[in-house]
Amino acid sequence: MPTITYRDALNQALREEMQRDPNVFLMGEEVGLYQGAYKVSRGLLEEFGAKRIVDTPIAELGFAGIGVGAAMGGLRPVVEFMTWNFAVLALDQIVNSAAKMLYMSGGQIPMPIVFRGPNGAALQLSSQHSQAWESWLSHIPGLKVVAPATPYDAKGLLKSAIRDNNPVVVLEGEMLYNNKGDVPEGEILIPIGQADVKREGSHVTIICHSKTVAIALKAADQLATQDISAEVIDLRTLRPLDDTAILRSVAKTNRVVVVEEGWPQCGVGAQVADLIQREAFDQLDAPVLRVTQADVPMPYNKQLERLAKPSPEKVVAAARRVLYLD
Amino acid sequence: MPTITYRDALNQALREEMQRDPNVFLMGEEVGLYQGAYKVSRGLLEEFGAKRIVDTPIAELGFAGIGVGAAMGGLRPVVEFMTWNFAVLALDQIVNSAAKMLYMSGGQIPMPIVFRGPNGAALQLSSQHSQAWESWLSHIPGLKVVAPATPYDAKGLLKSAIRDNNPVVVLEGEMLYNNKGDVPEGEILIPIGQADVKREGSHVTIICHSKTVAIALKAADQLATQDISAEVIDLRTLRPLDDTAILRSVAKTNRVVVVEEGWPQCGVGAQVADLIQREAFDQLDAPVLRVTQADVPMPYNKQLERLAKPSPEKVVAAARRVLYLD
Amino acid sequence: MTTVTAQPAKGDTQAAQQRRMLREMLLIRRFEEKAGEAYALGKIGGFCHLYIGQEAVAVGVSAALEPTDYVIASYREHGQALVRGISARAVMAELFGKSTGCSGGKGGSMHLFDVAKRFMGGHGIVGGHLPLATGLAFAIKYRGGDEVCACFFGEAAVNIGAFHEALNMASVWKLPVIFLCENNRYGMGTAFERVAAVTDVVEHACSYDIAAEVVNGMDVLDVQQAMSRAVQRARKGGHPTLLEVRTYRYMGHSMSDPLHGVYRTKDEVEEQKKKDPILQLSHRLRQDGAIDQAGLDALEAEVRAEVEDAVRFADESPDPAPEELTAHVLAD
Amino acid sequence: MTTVTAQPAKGDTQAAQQRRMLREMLLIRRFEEKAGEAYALGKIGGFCHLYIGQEAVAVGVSAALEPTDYVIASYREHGQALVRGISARAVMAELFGKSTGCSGGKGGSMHLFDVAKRFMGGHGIVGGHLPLATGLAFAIKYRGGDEVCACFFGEAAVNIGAFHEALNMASVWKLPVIFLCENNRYGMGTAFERVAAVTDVVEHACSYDIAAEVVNGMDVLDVQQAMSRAVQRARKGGHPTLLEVRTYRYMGHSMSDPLHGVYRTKDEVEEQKKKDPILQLSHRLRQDGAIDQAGLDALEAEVRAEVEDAVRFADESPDPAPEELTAHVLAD
Ligand SMILES: Cc1ncc(C[n+]2csc(CCOP(=O)(O)OP(=O)(O)O)c2C)c(N)n1
Ligand SMILES: Cc1ncc(C[n+]2csc(CCOP(=O)(O)OP(=O)(O)O)c2C)c(N)n1
Ligand SMILES: [Mg+2]
Ligand SMILES: [Mg+2]
Repeated sequence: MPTITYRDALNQALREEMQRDPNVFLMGEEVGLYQGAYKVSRGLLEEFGAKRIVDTPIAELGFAGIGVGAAMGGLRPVVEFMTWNFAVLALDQIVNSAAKMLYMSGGQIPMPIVFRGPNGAALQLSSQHSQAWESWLSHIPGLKVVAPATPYDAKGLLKSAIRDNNPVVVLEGEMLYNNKGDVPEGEILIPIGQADVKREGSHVTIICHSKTVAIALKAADQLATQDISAEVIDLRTLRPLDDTAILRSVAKTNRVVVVEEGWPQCGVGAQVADLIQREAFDQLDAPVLRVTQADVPMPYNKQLERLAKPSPEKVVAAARRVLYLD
Repeated sequence: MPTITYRDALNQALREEMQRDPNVFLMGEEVGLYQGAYKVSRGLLEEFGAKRIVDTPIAELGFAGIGVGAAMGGLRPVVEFMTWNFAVLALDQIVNSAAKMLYMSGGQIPMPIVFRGPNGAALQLSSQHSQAWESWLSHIPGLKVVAPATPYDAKGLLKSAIRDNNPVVVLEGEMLYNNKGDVPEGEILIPIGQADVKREGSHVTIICHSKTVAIALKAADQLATQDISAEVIDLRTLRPLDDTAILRSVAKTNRVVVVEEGWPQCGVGAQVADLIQREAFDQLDAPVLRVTQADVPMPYNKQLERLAKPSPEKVVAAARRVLYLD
Repeated sequence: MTTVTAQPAKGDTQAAQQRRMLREMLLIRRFEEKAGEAYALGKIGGFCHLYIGQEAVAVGVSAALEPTDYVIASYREHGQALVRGISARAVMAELFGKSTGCSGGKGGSMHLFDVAKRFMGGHGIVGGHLPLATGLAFAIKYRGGDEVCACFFGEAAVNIGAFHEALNMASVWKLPVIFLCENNRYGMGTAFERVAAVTDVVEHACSYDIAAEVVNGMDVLDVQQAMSRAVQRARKGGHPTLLEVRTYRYMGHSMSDPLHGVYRTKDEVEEQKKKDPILQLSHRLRQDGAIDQAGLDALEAEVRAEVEDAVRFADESPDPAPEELTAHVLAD
Repeated sequence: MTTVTAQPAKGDTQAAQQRRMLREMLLIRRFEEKAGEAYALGKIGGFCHLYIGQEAVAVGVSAALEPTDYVIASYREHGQALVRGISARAVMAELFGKSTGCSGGKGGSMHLFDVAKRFMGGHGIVGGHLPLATGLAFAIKYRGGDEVCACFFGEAAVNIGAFHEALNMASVWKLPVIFLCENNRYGMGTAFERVAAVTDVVEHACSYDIAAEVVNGMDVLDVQQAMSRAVQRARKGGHPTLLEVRTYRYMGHSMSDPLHGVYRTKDEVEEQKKKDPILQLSHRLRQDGAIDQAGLDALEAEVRAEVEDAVRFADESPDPAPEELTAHVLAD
């Protein structure tokens, strides 16, 4: 099975879907001539030409809206944000136009559009360039939100996103693009809305997504050396949440830690904790604990940034607490 | 004690603070000549002149940023959004400039600015004009967020917000402006960060804020007729949450319903449920239940809108469920 | 019930076409008056922005369009919807929030849609639909089509960023979109000159190297002609145009707002009404002998009947079923 | 360590002032070169956007300002920070993320701040600080002050909405702000003409009725003079100005990006370097007899020592204490 990077997995997904459907096109800053700020679109301009690989000005609100308009006109746009930090400027179009169009038109206008780009912190990009937006985006009915952690999931989810008739937000990660993983040749389509057990375990469930999957897996390794068997559930899709998969694991372990890159208040973990206490109240042997970014804007200094981010150590500590070991 | 409207309470707060401090000014669409889209600023142009009551173009991103810049320059701006629905265009300035400025400048630039306006649904304003933004806004470190429900709280919290040296979001409500309540003459300052017991009770706690306080109180009335004693906790401030007040009531009732105007996923109620299960795990006799807007864009039709919104009936039903009566 | 057709039938005489335009303007006027009444009776809720005074703009623009062309507008879009051929019944029923409305009762006054008529909405965030219009034009060009997209918005939208981002990209990519700025001088209670450094909206065309014209929006023929030129540029070469159509709204900003007040005088409103587009056209047609009083009366009666029928229809139509609450959040 | 002062001392001769400007440009150049080295060594992290090639802009602008005037800039702001009098030590320490940095190590390269020097940041969202600049000017006018605010940004920001909203309000309210567009032809790897319908940035001034000039950004004296005129307009009458300063960046967009590549040729870069602002000014000063080779060598040595001292200082400075993580989220 070929081992490729997360970047190349996304690139394959884009290429295959563009080959398959002439209505799919990619637009965003630097996606064409420059081959993508993070090279996700490498080679696509050469293959598909400037009609379908569209370099935009720096105008997130405008080009996101143009994407939505193009979808209203029957195309299937993939809108790349150089990073989701800049997409804050486009939220009106994502929320008020894309997510609400089908509903407020009484079902007349489907919205087959993908908004994608790296989300969350990379390394030392400081306060304005390190924000994790999944809590905001997954709050919105009318959107679907996926956050793949591996090359395989990235390819399968991006392909499904492009074929979906709804607006799908794809949260990638600068720190994920170089990660390698096995990706079988041929068609991969991962259904949106399905979590994935990234590691089986029996004592405690660690729920994670995107970059925090690697953190959870490292924590599980460390816990294993302490004879603690952790199950790692990768949500993969943040909207709609895979309640069933979450509850299945809770039923097995009765103890949960949720880890995410974003800030704590009203985060994804809050929703997961709410779900679990509501639907599995009697199965919980301990409160659900959460590991999040510190509740501060991201500092530039490397040491402070490390303190601010979730880490395997923090997850291990939380896991031990839900096991009443500390 | 004088009985005045929520609108007039806000108007008094603005007037008193502007009289008190010449650096306080108000800017926004229609705040001056038109006396405010919802007349909150009635009479202020006449009293303070066009220098301090500034009518802006329709340019939410721009004038919010100008407010932030003015705060950097030592003023204390009050930025009115005609409604928070339009503030989605200004989120970059609220989140990336206002909330992060003090931190990323290493503590050099305080940000004494208020962003205020009506939030959430009114009546039949349809999908794009009915959004409740408290979950998004309270997610952000560096902001404070208040959502007063009564004229008294509106006056006291807006005055505190204007005097605060941090960016404070004030969430008002079109459906609240006409509500009347007792507001004593003279200085009222309600500390930001303090919830308020709007009704004492012993069987179940209903946690609410803003427009849902009236819903909770009606539900409590209905529950009283069924011999159920409900305590109504008005959060008033959504960031920082008054964990102590919440936990105090949980310790008393052991059962909780959280009601909010916004959508369910990653809502304020998710955070409250997470807090309670985490900090009061052993005190809970039932899972925390939530009443929220239906997970759909707001429909225009009156009947559908009614179905979409939280209501006393829905709160009563949830309260009976946490009491295992249904 | 006959529905208004936006297009001059082939081989139509000029007089017949102008009579049709008169009928369309009259229909909008009477429709809006009824909508105002229905609002006062509580049959319409929410915000309701009437088009009275501005009828010549929608009618003149539409007369220059083909049925396959896209139209998109702001929340002040009843007139545009009607003139594009959505029936008065379907529009009125939408205002009433009924299941027979053109958006199934879920959109309301600000969100009228009819994809079959290529009427792409009613949008509520000022400036927000200008990028959508540009995107529709992008789709046209992408598919190699020869349609155009007409985008109506108020002058106050010129002050918001989306206007500029959209115009720039429309020009860089040579997209067949016509930006129709309905300059009625006021955004709510704010006169444009109080909030815009340059009050001639057309000036902005220079920054984007796109064609532009100032148009007399009280004269439907002027609008039609300018629009025809713009459509030609767009259809042939994919050249966008900015038309500044000078018009005037007679009513308050929405049904919740006063007719006049501090921001404009009653006299000003009355003065403007003298240039009424319907009066002007009927006067001209009478002078040209293209219509007589009896013809006018018949038109009036016909239009009134159509609007009354629409109200009756809306009144009698059912609300959407409760299941509609959760339908259409996501497509399959 | 002497710090660079941005202001010509009163009674300064013209030659002395120009020597000072030469020194400032040289300081920026050497500082940036060292920053590039430190980045390669991993001592600086994140994004780091060098100013090499554009030095004349910051220096010429600053020479026309008073110490009480505000300066605000994008993420490409090391030069502006230095020339406004933040010590090379404090800037380098900030790039190193140290507690002695001008933002306490929490801001980094993109977020340099020094309120005492009225240097109001380093901002990372393209276009985002133009409203902030306008707001600073609003505060000046509100207080009745006679300061001005100088706002640096790249040409690519002209395509984003915030630019337009800010210019419009600055003009409507007559605010003392000078918009300094550093047109270095590229936004990352995108040539301006590929994404802007009109490539003369000054054209936008017409839409907002504000003064404008095109300035040769490779000539520090040209910059200074144009800026002096703009400052005068702003200080006296609160008139905003848009200066389009044509300049060129020699390095890649940031330290993570290539110097050239598909988007521009090596030849183009080399051609531009022939107009180097430092070369030009030192040549002129030599011709005028205002400096000789020995003087130049001394300047070079002085500046190199200053930069090396800054690196040493930054290197030896401590990281912020762990408690800093949660400090300054909220003010008291
Ligand atoms: C971004 C945004 N801000 C504010 C509003 C509230 N609002 C609705 S219409 C309007 C005035 C718009 O005026 P104009 O664009 O001239 O159109 P007109 O109503 O005159 O047709 C305002 C302020 C809004 N809908 N969207
Ligand atoms: C809103 C936004 N979109 C995208 C980016 C990513 N980005 C950073 S700098 C840049 C190019 C800016 O070019 P220009 O304004 O010409 O300034 P220069 O870098 O040439 O000084 C881009 C696309 C950003 N920071 N903000
Ligand atoms: Mg108008
Ligand atoms: Mg540039």
